[in-house]
Amino acid sequence: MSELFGTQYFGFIASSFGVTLIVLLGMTIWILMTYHARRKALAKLEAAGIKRANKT
Amino acid sequence: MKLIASNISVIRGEELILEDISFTVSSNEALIVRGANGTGKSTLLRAIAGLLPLETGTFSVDDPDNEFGDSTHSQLCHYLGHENAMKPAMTVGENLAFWQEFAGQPHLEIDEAMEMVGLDGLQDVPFSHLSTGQRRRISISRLLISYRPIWLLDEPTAGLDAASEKQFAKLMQIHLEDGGLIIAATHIPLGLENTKELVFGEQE
Amino acid sequence: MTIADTQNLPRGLTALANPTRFLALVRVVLPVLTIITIGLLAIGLWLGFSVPDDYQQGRTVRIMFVHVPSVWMAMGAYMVMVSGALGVLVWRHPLADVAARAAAPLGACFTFLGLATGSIWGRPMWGTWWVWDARLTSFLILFIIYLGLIALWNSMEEPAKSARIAAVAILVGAINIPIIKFSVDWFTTLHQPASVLRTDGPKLAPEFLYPLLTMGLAFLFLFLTLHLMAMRNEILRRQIRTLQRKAAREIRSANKAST
Amino acid sequence: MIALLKRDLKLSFRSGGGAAIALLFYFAVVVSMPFAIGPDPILLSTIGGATLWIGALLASLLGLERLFQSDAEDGSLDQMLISPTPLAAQVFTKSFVHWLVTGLPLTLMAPVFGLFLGMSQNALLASMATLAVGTPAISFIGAVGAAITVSLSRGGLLLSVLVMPMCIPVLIFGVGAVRAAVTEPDPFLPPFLLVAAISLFFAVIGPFASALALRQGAS
Repeated sequence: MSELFGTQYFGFIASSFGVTLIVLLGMTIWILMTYHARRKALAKLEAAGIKRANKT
Repeated sequence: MKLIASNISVIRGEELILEDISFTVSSNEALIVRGANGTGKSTLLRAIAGLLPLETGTFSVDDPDNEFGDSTHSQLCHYLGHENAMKPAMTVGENLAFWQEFAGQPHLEIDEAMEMVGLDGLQDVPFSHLSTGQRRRISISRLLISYRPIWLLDEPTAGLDAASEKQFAKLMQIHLEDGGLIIAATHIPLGLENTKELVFGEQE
Repeated sequence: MTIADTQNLPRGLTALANPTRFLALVRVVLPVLTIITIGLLAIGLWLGFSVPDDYQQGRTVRIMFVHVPSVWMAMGAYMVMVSGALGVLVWRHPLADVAARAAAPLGACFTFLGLATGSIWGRPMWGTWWVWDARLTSFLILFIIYLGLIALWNSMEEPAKSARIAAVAILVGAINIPIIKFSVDWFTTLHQPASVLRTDGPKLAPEFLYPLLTMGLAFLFLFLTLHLMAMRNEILRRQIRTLQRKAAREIRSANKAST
Repeated sequence: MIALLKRDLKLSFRSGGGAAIALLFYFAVVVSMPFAIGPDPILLSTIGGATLWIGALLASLLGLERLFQSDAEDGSLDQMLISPTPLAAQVFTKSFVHWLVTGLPLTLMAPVFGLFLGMSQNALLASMATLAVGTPAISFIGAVGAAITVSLSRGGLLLSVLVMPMCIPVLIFGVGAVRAAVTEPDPFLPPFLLVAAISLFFAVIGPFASALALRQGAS
């Protein structure tokens, strides 16, 4: 592992793994965020829905 | 000849609009489909015409003397929708000539059909110059220039004045007497004798 | 698409037809998949970095451990979309469109990754960031196809009708991919022969193969995990839509009743 | 079907028809190229074939959006779906009319526009031949895109994005053939025949795929 750093190729390896990390992590976080946002919206709707059902 | 619908249900978008509808319409008979907007009148007509896939149920044609060979029920239908299916840039005569040649089974002559709807002489007028009532009557005349036993009429009298309404009722009566059958979705009574009713939406 | 018309489905798939049962299944399977993915990624990376340098490419060969799996998953995602499209058109399976629609963004991301890592890998060898070689070019076109399909889904309102139209678009895209591949190969003759995907088996020395295959599996499980989560999101989106429409209708009927 | 052919032909030359506009657009694209790249004939002639082809591709895409849109709006599409003639045959006719109205005129005018780009005799003949054989493919592939986007609001933009990747092989072999006709060692025939093959392939696949898309969109 040690001889990896300091070579002129290090930049390329780091950047390619970096890009992969950023994109994959970004995708995962994006999916999780939409998941929670939609759970909240669904809960709000269902709560409101239930109230409306009783009213009419 | 009879058109038999057995437990038809249709989904449009995500909603189940028609559920387990069954009826039979035989020659010389008209079925009037009534009901509030959005209860599925147009959906039923489009389903019969074959424009909508059926979730369950089938349409079948009982043709004892095998008058129409093996053509499927939708090929025996004329469908008159809300739109007039005419090209504004072309003249009335060109539009009707196209539809007569395209649909096959020519019935009345174009001039004769236009006379029946009281618009004789407008052959060379571009369709865009006509009023809404005239456009509707021309699209009605399309039903006359090629023969189909089943007429599916969606709000047929929309945009027609009283005189044209009576005139159209006469045409429908002739079609029924010729052994045809009609399924019409409408609010206004069409003034036809031998009719059956199918009411949507109010039963529950 | 009601559940009624799925009785002609293969046994297993029918069980999945009902969204709520599918969501329950996802809740059980997701943690397991996540652990496997993280485990495989760890092993793959560790193996990848402990392997000696390639005599030709030196250290940059390690980029292959990320580039090749991304390329595999880019194609795998499209395969999932094609089977989703067939599921919609042939079996009218209610979740097929959800699967296809959820796979598209993932496929686009993996294709982008394939392009990015490919051009970074090429930089030291060919001296430029972008080279018009066969594989990179065909993946660039695949990327455009993905974006086109995603734009198509976004511009359509009703999931039920748009499902079948999108399915046709996916299949037409699938028919074109071999033609595009062939024309791009003709157009470019620069790229080194694909070292792993050769018909006579991988040309790579075995010690490179194990990390590569592990990383490949890791990416596969990553795709499966994210795909299930994306499908869950899509189902939630549709449930929200239905509730909103129901709420609107109730208000309409409430107004009518009160006027 | 013949009736459909005659009607659509008549319509294309009436007001609002696509014929003249596509040709004018093609002329604009080709003429603007020298202003962008400069009048140097050597440079222009090398990219002549490419300009003619990209112009033809864009001009064809222009006319495709309205292919089914106008029928959908005035209700003719419903009648087409009901009629006994198979929908795929009707789509074939409409795509053929689109080619007659846009693809063919572009091909015939290509040599004239080629003069602006300083192209040699061989290059002009080659581009005319490849365009004659390649533009049908664009019409047939484009018909699929038009059928898919007919029920969408801003279908036109999406049509180009969806159809562009599918047209790239035609572009590659088309321009490749033109370049091969000019540079001695490269054979002209293989890319030319490949373009023809793609056209024939999409002449069959296109109508069926479009018919399937139209039928799904109707409900």
